[in-house]
Amino acid sequence: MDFIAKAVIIGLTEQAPLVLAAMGMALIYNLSKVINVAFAETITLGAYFAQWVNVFFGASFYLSLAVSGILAGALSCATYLVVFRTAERRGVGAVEVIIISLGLSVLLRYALQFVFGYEARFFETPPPTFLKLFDVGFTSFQLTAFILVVVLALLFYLFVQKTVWGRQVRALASDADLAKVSGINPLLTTLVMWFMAGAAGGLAGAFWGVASSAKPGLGWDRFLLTLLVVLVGGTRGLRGVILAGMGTGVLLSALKLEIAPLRAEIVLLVAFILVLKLRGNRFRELAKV
Amino acid sequence: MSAVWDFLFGSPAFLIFGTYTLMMIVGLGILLHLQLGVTGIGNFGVAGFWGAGLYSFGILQVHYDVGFWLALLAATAAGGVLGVVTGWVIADLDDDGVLAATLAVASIVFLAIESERGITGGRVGLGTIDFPFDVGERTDLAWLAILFGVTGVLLWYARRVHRSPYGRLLIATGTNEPLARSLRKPAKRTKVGVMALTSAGMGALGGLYGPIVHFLFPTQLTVAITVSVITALVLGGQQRPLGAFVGALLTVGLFDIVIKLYVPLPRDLLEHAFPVTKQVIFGALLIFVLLFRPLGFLGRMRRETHVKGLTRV
Amino acid sequence: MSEGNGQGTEGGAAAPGRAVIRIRGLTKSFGDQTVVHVDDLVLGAQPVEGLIGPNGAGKTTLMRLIMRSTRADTGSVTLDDGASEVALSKLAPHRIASLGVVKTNQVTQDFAGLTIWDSLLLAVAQRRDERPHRIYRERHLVERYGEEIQSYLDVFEFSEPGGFAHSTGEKKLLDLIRCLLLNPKILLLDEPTAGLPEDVTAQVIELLRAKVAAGMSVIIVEHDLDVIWGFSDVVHFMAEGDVILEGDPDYIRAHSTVVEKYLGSGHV
Amino acid sequence: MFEASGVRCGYEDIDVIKGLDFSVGEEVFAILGANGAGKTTLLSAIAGLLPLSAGRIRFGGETISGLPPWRIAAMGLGFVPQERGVFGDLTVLDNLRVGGLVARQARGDRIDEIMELFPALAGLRNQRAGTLSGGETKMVAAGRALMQDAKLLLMDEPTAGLSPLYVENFFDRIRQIHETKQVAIIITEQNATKALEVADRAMVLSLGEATTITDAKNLTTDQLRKGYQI
Repeated sequence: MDFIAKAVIIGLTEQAPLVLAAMGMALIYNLSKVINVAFAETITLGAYFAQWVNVFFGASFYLSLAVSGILAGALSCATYLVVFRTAERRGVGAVEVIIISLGLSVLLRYALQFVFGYEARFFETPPPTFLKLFDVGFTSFQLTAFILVVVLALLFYLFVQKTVWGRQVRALASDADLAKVSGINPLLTTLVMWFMAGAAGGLAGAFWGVASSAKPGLGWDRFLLTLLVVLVGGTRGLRGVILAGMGTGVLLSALKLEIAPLRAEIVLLVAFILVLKLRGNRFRELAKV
Repeated sequence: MSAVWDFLFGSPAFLIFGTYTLMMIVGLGILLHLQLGVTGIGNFGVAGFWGAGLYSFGILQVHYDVGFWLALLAATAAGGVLGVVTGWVIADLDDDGVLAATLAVASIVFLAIESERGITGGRVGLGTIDFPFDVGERTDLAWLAILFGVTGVLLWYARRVHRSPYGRLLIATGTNEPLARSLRKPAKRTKVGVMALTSAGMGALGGLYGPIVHFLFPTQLTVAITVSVITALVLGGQQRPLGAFVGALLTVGLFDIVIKLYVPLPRDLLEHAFPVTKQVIFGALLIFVLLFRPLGFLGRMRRETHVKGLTRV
Repeated sequence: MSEGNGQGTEGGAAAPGRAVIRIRGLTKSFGDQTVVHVDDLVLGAQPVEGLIGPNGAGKTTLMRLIMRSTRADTGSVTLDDGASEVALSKLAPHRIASLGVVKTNQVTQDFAGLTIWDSLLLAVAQRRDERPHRIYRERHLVERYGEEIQSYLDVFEFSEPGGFAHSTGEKKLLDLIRCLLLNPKILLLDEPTAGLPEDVTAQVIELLRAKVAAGMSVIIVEHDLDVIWGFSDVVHFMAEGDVILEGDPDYIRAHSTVVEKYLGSGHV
Repeated sequence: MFEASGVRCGYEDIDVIKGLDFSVGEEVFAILGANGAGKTTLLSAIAGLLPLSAGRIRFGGETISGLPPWRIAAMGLGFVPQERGVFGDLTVLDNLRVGGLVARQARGDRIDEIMELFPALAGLRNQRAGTLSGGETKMVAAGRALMQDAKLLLMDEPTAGLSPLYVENFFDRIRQIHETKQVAIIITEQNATKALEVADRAMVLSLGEATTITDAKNLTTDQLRKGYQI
């Protein structure tokens, strides 16, 4: 019981941003059918944007969050318009689009160092108080961050599920042709969606960043896990992504309580690969021959 | 005349090391060409297969005093086994699944090396590894000649594959797997086979890299090497055996040899701005090439003339 | 279940030497919609068999179930050559093709990277030709099969036989030739002449007739019913996922059930 | 209100529709033909999903060929595709609301109207459309198109694969929609008898060409059999 409680608390507080990031990436994946490697950089830049607003303007962390979300969303839209839309219109193949997004990821990861410098950048936040639950220590800041992530994830979920725009996004993802003949303008809807996805990624980055620092590899280091959560949970919609994200966090912290952290990550990756392998078999019906 | 010689080979150690790297990228690029350009398997974990070979070789040489040939064989086998497992996993995954699985394989190799310090040395490193022979001052040049030879053999093989029924099977499997299956072709086995073969090659190249660096660190296996290989191949032309060679000259050759050694850049610039700029250019090249010239510098696979010629046999 | 047989057809027994496909209890549903529900059906007993029926009757799905490019929910498909019976419904698609059951495609399929000659050499190449170490095998392949391939290319006019297939029509013909090069025992044709000009359609049918005379069986789905009426020995009429009527073309053409299923009961 | 002249269209380089001229007024217009005749292709082209290789389509006095599908939809043309007529991931209510994006005023009233037209849907409001039965799916698909406040409704084989009892009922609804809502309807059908019961005029399509265009009641069995090649 104690073990489970520990695993859950550590897993959720440490990996809460993962859920937010995965929701953003899943939205792009479901609608544009694109695995966007450069989403890693949306996450990274989210951290940098928030850090910049926080330190340069002396704004509170919460205000920097809002600005960071908007900037990351705008960046996401820009990458869609400049790169992915062009690829779509030129009929570039699926593997090639992945490589293009890899190129974009590398480009952004290094270009941002020209702007923000080569060194890691730290946030200026008031010193936190330390709390304890079930023998697990965490800071008051981690707690607020966790609550904020939960609220944001919920808002994000409600936006997609309950609003007019969310409905258009889902309709377009469900069947693009039918959406078009129903009067949905695909470009506008797609842009709204890339903005939301970017904002989610940026906010996740800001939360990760404030927990350590904003550095160029921040998003890339977490990309693989985010991708696996999206691929495994994404087949069941946003709810699946949320569950897979939380499950991953808890599983990882449970493993880390038992075995060395690096080995825990290996076990987690192997588990994901096996799930992918088993899931792959179910998609063979799509063959057209 | 001797001024030219001095200019070119004034710092032979750097030039030789740069050329080693170049040859590695070309070799891995040719193998990736068989995976990506021919069979359509987007392998984003090149560093993992190569690293598995490198570390198998290193561990056997350092800890168990295994001879060069046996260690090289083990490196090849390590790449091959990893290739079989990866091939089995990705055989019926779509491109997104292949991306995730290959990235995960590379990540697992990296994590395993970092975590199993007892045999890999972890971040402290593993060494030293020496050349299997010693011909005095020119040993490194001799090793370079061997690398040239190996790369040449890989290139020759890739070109022959293009002209053989096997290559056709790979292209068919890559471009339309269900159709290939309907024509009696065992698509799954073909994919596992090509992954085994090419990954074994990557493992072998990893083994050959051991003596070059003498000391192994996990940081040698980051995604940077995968990105370099992909960039070189895509830029040169992913569908052509020579693509990786041309692309590597234009990227690694230009940046890591020509500019680094022969352009007098301030030290500060060379340390920070230069590598960053290089990566920015690599990323931009990947995007532009795939958007506007998807088949790279060399263009489309040459099939027409070759088959026409054959019909007259 | 067959409502009745027309003149001169026997449902079950295979003509000597002619392999047949036996289908038992085969069902396939998408969601709550049962697309195929065939209790007992033998295909290929006659040299040329047509498969027709109104929209959504399940013709294409039935063919894809036989080739296992789609999985059945229940039931079995076997290949019976008189001496032994092999369960196709347990084999991988490439094994089915190896046994001589081959299908052309309704939606045009091609290998983007392969020229016409490439594509045809691919079709004839055997497993042993395609091993990774056989990198000098090409010459053998061309010597062994070159003339056969050329003979097909002599029948149909391709704008650039040494290059890539350009139009949909060329790709469609290429698809057919690839299948014929596998020397199938039973060839399933899914709308082989859709989109082809009339003279080419005639060439296709003529070539198929020659192949049939040499022992190949043909099962054909075609929307141009004039092709069906003129080419088939037996016609299977499918509706609502099952073959409900079998008989020779004239019998089917005049049958009230067929008219009703196509036009509705008011026009029988 | 609707006019097609010299229409040719198809996939890649093959024209499935090989030159069609016809016009539709305030009526129910049936397009009949066997499979492969090109009925689905034609409707997709009218809805703007498929470019014409030749010819022109006018609707409500404006040329719509060449316009993107969402613009055509906004002009009051509703399309009910044969397959995949609903958003499977969305609930029934959300499907209807998506249809209501075009004409937002009085959307709630129209949802009520549709629930009256298809009472079976009332209890299924919050069910995912992908889990519905074939007949219910068709109702949702038609309802979604009606939510667009369409002046012309294209229905592609709305009863294919459905049980006879349901077919009867659905054709009644089609007539009802036409009469109460003053919607012109183009309906494709293979089963001529049923379609001719509700249609004012009919066109028989055979391998991409019109063999007959006439008043529904004048269409003879011979004309049909010729078009269907039986």
